[in-house]
Amino acid sequence: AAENKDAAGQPTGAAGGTLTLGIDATSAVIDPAFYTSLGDWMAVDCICRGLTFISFETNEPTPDLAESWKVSEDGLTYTFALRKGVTFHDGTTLTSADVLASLGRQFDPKDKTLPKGATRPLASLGANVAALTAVDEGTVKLVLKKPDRTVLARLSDIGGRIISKAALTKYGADIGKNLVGTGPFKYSAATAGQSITLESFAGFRLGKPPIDRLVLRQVQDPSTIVSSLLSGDLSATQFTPYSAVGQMKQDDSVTVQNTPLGFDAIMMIDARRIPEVKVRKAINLAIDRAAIVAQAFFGVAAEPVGYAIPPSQNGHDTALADLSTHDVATAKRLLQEAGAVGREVRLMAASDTWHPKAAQIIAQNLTDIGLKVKTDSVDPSTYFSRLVDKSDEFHELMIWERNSYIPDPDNMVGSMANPAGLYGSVLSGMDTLDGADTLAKELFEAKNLPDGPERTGAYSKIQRRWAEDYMVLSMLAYSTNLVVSNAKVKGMNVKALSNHRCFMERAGV
Amino acid sequence: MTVPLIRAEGLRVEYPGRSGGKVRALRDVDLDIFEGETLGLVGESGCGKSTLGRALLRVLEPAAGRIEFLGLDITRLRGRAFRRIRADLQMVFQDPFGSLNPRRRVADIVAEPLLRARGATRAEAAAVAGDLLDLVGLGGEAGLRRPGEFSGGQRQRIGIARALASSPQFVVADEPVSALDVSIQAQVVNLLSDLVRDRGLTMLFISHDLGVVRHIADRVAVMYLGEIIEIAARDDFFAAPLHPYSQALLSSVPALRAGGRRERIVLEGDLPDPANPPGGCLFSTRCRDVVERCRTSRPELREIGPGRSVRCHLVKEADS
Amino acid sequence: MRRSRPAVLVARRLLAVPVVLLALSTAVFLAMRLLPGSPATALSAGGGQTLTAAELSANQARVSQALGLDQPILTQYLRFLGDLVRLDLGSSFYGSNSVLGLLAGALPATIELTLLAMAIAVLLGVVSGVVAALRKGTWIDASARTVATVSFSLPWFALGVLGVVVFGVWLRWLPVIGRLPNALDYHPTTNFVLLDAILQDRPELVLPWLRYLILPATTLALSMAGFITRIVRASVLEVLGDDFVRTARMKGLAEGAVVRRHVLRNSWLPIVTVLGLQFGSLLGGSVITETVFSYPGVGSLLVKGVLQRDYPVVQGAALAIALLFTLVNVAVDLFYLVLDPRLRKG
Amino acid sequence: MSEPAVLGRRWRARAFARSWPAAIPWLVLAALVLVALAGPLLVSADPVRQTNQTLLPIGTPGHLLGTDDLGRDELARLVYGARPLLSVAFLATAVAAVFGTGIGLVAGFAGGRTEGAVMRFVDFALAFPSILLVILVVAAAGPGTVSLVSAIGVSLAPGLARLARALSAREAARDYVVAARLGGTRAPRVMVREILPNIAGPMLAQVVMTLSVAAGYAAGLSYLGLGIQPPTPDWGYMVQAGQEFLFSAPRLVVLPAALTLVLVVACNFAGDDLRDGLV
Amino acid sequence: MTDPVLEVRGLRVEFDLPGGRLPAVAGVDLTLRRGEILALVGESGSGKSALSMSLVGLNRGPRTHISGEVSFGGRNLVEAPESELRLVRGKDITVVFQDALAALNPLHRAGAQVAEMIRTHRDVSRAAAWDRSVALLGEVGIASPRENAKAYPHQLSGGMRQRVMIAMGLANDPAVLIADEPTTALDVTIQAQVLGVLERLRADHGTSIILITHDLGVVAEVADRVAVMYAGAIVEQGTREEVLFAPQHPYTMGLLASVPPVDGPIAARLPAIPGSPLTGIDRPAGCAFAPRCAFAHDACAERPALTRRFGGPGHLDACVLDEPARAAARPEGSRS
Ligand SMILES: Nc1ncnc2c1ncn2[C@@H]1O[C@H](COP(=O)(O)OP(=O)(O)OP(=O)(O)O)[C@@H](O)[C@H]1O
Ligand SMILES: Nc1ncnc2c1ncn2[C@@H]1O[C@H](COP(=O)(O)OP(=O)(O)OP(=O)(O)O)[C@@H](O)[C@H]1O
Ligand SMILES: [Mg+2]
Ligand SMILES: [Mg+2]
Repeated sequence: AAENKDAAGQPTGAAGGTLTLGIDATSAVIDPAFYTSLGDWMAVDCICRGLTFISFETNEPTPDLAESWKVSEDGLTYTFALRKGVTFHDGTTLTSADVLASLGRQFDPKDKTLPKGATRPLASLGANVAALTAVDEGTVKLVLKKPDRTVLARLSDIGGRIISKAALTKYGADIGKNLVGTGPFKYSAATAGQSITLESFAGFRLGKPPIDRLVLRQVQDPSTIVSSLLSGDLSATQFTPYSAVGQMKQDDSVTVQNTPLGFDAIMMIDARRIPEVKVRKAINLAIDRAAIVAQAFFGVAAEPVGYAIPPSQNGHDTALADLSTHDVATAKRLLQEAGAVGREVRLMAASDTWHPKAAQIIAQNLTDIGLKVKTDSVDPSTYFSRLVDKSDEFHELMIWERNSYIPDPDNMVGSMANPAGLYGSVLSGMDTLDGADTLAKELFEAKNLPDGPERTGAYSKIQRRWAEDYMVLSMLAYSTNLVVSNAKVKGMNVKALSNHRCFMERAGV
Repeated sequence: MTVPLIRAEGLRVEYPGRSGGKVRALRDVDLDIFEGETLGLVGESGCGKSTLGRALLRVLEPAAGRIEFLGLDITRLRGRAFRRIRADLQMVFQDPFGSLNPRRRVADIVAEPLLRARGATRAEAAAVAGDLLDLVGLGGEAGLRRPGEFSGGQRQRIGIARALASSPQFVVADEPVSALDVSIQAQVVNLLSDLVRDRGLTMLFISHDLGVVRHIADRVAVMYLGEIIEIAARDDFFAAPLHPYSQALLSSVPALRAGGRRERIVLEGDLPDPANPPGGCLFSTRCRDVVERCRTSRPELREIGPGRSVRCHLVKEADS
Repeated sequence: MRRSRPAVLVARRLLAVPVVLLALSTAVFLAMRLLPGSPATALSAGGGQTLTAAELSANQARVSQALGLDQPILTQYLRFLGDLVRLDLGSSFYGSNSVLGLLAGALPATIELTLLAMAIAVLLGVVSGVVAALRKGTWIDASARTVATVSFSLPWFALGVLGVVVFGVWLRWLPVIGRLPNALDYHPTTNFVLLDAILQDRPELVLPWLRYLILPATTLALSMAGFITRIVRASVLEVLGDDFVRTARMKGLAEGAVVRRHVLRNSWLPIVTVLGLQFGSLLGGSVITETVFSYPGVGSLLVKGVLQRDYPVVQGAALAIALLFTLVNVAVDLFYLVLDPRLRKG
Repeated sequence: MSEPAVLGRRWRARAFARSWPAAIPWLVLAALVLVALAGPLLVSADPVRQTNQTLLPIGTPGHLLGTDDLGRDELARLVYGARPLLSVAFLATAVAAVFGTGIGLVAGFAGGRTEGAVMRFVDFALAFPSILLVILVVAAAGPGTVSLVSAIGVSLAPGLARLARALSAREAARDYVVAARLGGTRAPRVMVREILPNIAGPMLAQVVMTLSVAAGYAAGLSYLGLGIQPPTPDWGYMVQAGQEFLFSAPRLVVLPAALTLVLVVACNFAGDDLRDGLV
Repeated sequence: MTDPVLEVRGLRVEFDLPGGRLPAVAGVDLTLRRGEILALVGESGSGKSALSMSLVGLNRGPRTHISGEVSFGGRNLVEAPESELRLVRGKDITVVFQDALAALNPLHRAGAQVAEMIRTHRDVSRAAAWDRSVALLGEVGIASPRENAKAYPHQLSGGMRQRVMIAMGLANDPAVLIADEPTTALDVTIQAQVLGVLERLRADHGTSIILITHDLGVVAEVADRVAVMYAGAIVEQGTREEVLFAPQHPYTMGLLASVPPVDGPIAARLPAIPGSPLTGIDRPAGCAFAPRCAFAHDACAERPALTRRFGGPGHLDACVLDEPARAAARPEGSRS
């Protein structure tokens, strides 16, 4: 579709109307510093914008509230020039004070505007911040302790969104019920467990969005999602069950969006429980990924030819295809060499979406190479807790996934291959293996390389070592969150939506 | 006189009332029943006849008072000792349907007390049960069937056989014939009176039917609202009841007599609610002869002659 | 059945309410805390951040402390009880929505749903039950009983999903999610739509409201209707065998009058008791139905609370459901007093 | 739970299934139990073996009812899937019957305070949608036959206890019980030998109905993923897993759902029949 | 006192039971005269209620088969359609049932139940009907009728309830009142009160009363004529004096003898009739009492008709025994 990129705004869709998006849940608390559900953060997306912006149509951070920026030679000092004349929904004008307040509350755990239990997604960036200062009304300076090339990308993420300081002062920790930003939609109403209603903001920097109203409605039951898409009760959602893809494609009233494969379907292997690397490799080789793509994802996926970096991201390298091959003979041989034939392995998976199906296929694959498999399927809310509990009895093979919230290889490989990270330590116990600690240094270096073949090469090297020496993460597939929309809906940023980002300023119904 | 077989002193029974309070169904009853006699107990429905009968057997726990069996206080007896005594105290019930477990064979029903209370062996019990069924006129093979296959009168015979199984000394027969057809009643009354005589049983015979009581009882006790108001030897009582209530009761019985109808004493009103009894004499609300004193002071059960007691202020004058 | 005086009965019922609620909240409190998975973990890892293990545990510790989850269970329980006494149900772990506020939004929706379901079920059930009883032994009776038994056996989830597919997707007659269309711009006063339609003078609310309500309510009502049919039939048959019905016939009353004046009114007694008890199962059903229809009631609040391990919400919702149920049963007792003079002080 | 209908009278079973329509539910139940017990001997296909012949239609040679999305033989899955549901339903009902009857029997017989306390508790248990507590308990204890059976069983016991209490209180007031006491029979024996047989009929009818509720709960829980763990076939889970194919391969939902429904309905009709047989 | 109000000819009432057809009333002829009290006596299950209910079709139903003739006011009520019968019920012929607590609707006030009876057959206002029902309650001897009319049945005593039933029966000044064991559930003292009411009624209104009972004492007290039923048939019929004091049928004799009196000599043993009454479906072809009759012989294998034999002019019996045999059958205790 011809999409309007004109800042002055000639909307492509018909003006007016309500767009209803299906979301996973809402607690009616909409706050960049506080994660409650993906849906609530989609509302943050609509209400608040950050200094930088990644549209997911490209992966580059582009100027948003910051008109431009300068990075010092040593990569430690970032100076942002703020855009002039940007108004918040409450009528105030953007200044550096707003930026200091918005980012500052994320860096300071004692900030008075944080709600109880806030986790401050930008906190880890904050740990690396030496100083955040206002040079003047329109300029902000951020000084890091160590260089981090991903700062611009991370500032575009939810945690980096800018809130009106006036509103923060006024509402304090209740800001989540009164969020004021500069985004295309302003907060109207929200009811926990039901929906969030947003009104289009006439003073939006890029012009009033075509639709009058955006409703984010909680829909949990998969079959209800399907039927309400078909009945038109939902305009679009990225939570469409994969199994519905065939039916949706046949139905003229809805459009199945072709979105980039942005998430990794993975299986973590706990090296503490399965100590022989040969066994871990055998397991990796046993997996029939074609079956998983076809049967667990109904074709809405691809085999993971570039290991952990999906095709939609910089750094995707098909030279890594051999790390995810299906080779039963070798798998059997490795198992034999390790003397592990007939050993019992335990596999757990969440009980929603594709997970149980993949678990069943893998169980069969592992049985085929001579292992005994015990599976456990766990309700989604318990699953994460069990994943991070390394004493759990099923903590051997764990099916999981990782979305690219920020389209940078550091967000995928950087977090998963880091031995000190959650994946490297708690989930897989890779940090207990010889030489793994050096991966951290390599990742730091790769992170700070400029995008290009060199950076890609660095990440490929890291990934090959990660897989060949340790094999604690077996890639299952690349997939995407399946975005289906009503045929009448136009102009949505579906690529962002498939990454749970909600940029609806050009959408029309 | 000798020691009574059963003696009740100040026996009181209370039931939980509708509104949380207590309804006194037995008001401090004193009663002696002597070995070998049949005491007839009459009175209006709800006056406490069954309650008294059941309290004597300790099927109901009294709220106050004591019960003696051959001079032994059994009011608080429990466990093994009580079970032994209990075998001596048995009951024949009114309802020929509800008093026999429909799921058990008749022989088992009759043998049960022997097995449990007397500790007989199975074989012994079976033999005795067969004999008893013969004795009550059913024949030993009746034991193989279940109660549902018998008529009301036959069931009442089974009930009697069961009551006799443990060779008791004392039997309470609570309206044993009132649920039966007229033509069957006579059979059962005959059976009971034969057995009582042959086995030297002592019996408390509860009935509505004054004719039957007259036929079977040696002495008669009349109850009104939880109290005994008159006790007398049978012939004395039927010849001349002394209490005004007894008189009304007797005169109300429709009699099969040729010629004109009898002079009836028609009582006004009904039995008062036991939950709030009248003050003074409990009968004062319905009594023809009521005087002021009756409304204020409660009369005692007074012995006014050998073996004859009445609970009425006025009786002395009325009597002689 | 032993009868007690009505005032005593109702008073005893009402006195039992706090006891029942206390026991229930204790049970739910314990059950929730026995569930694997901690809300602190879920909150701490929120939003797919890049976390190190150390950061995760630091987050967990901080969140646990903020939510009071680091305290021993007994302390948590005592605090919960203390709050309960002050009618403070706490606030959701996810955002600080007060549970009372959440319930104020959800409870009216559930009451609307269950009452309409009850009404439909009673209508269907009573009519078919009475007809079946009056035509006992005929094919009408046989088919009414069969339909009732089948409908009574239908599991709610199956019925709900089927309703969504048929009416929402194939026929597209009815909306299948939510409570009101977004376009209506409904700003609740009482959150009872019918009441608000009057209070706010917005009659246009009523039709859409009914359209959204009818499918979930019918789903709930169908299985209940089967049950009621059976009860009503049994009850009417029992009353038909009562002696006073023969007396009514002896009076020369026409059959219609006999049924209306004597049979039906007397049949209500057992029916009403059973309805009161069944309300509990209706509330249970609403938990499932609300989830299937994304209907914003206490049931879906509860399910979401359980899934998110949002203890205060689960406790609050469970209490609300139990309270609703208990009150309905007290109402049944009162209704009994109206209906049955034998229970009045006499 | 139409107590009034049962309570009014004394029971005598005129046997069950006295006419051919009344025999149908019993035959169906017998057939289902037979399939659960002996079914695995009848089908040769492996119910968990995945193949790449996925979603074959009904009537495919070698796969009479086709295959599912993982290429497993649907007939074999249905046959093997009967066992978990039936065993959970039967065991849970047995637990409920034993506890419910026991508690109700004692309460009804003892009367007074015991009865009051027990019934207060039972009323409390009934005051809450039991499916919810079952879900909580199973979620807390983790899925598995033991936790399913005990959670469902315990949640269904109060309903049976109520009926048992009412029936046994009625029996306890009958004179044959007094007679047994007079005959020296001790209380436990009176309860078991005298009262129990007399309440067994109505209780049994209610137990058969309870079986249908237990089956409904068991199916519902595995539908929610709290039941038997895959890949072991189980009707409830098959419905849930098949729901993805509601439009493309409806049989994957319809067959297990219909079988569940048939089981539940058959239990209800059978219970009805038993109850009608009581005189 | 001689013109018949109600005439019953060859009435049969049969019930379909699982095992076959039960002849509850097996061919009964009966005449009820104006202003008389006719007592119908017999043991439980002998068909008294079945007979009386079928007079006004109250036991009509798919499993009941009623045949024969009940002529009342020139019509055969057995054949009359339900709509016609309704006009007779409660107006010309009314019934007072045994268990008044069960027979009164527990949810309606006593007065309202009487008033309903009035308004069913007369076009009067609610208030007028109420006033009349209060008056009727007074008439049957209920104290403070105005208050008690407002009471619900459970608030009244047994005797009062029975009087409410009687007041209801009287409400439309019926020609025939059928009282089905009106005193069986009552104590003797209360029974005496209720019987008094019935007698007064007959005297004041000239109502014909069929009094069903199994209490021979009651019969002796109030009945003018008596019919004795056994196993669905009338075995003896005559005036009170004739039947009670000069019984002709061995069954009547046995019955009378087996009731112990409250005065007179006390027998050592009660003369009892052996065996038990017939209630099952299987009935002997001949005399139903023969199996229990000590004097039964070959002739009893045929069913004897109810005709006058050795008694007075209106004294009928259904026994083939000759005079000496009857004399021998008369037990010692029997009063004659
Ligand atoms: N289980 C009970 N609970 C409460 N009250 C009772 C109970 N049993 C008897 N009563 C009351 O106690 C009083 C005496 O009852 P009881 O059964 O002893 O009378 P009765 O003389 O045997 O009467 P009947 O002749 O009708 O058998 C009555 O007022 C009755 O209502
Ligand atoms: N509706 C009915 N269906 C089947 N059998 C019936 C019905 N009504 C009465 N009977 C049977 O008919 C016979 C006569 O019954 P009926 O009620 O007339 O006896 P009765 O003389 O009035 O006895 P009672 O003195 O007990 O009232 C009995 O065996 C009874 O079981
Ligand atoms: Mg009694
Ligand atoms: Mg009768």
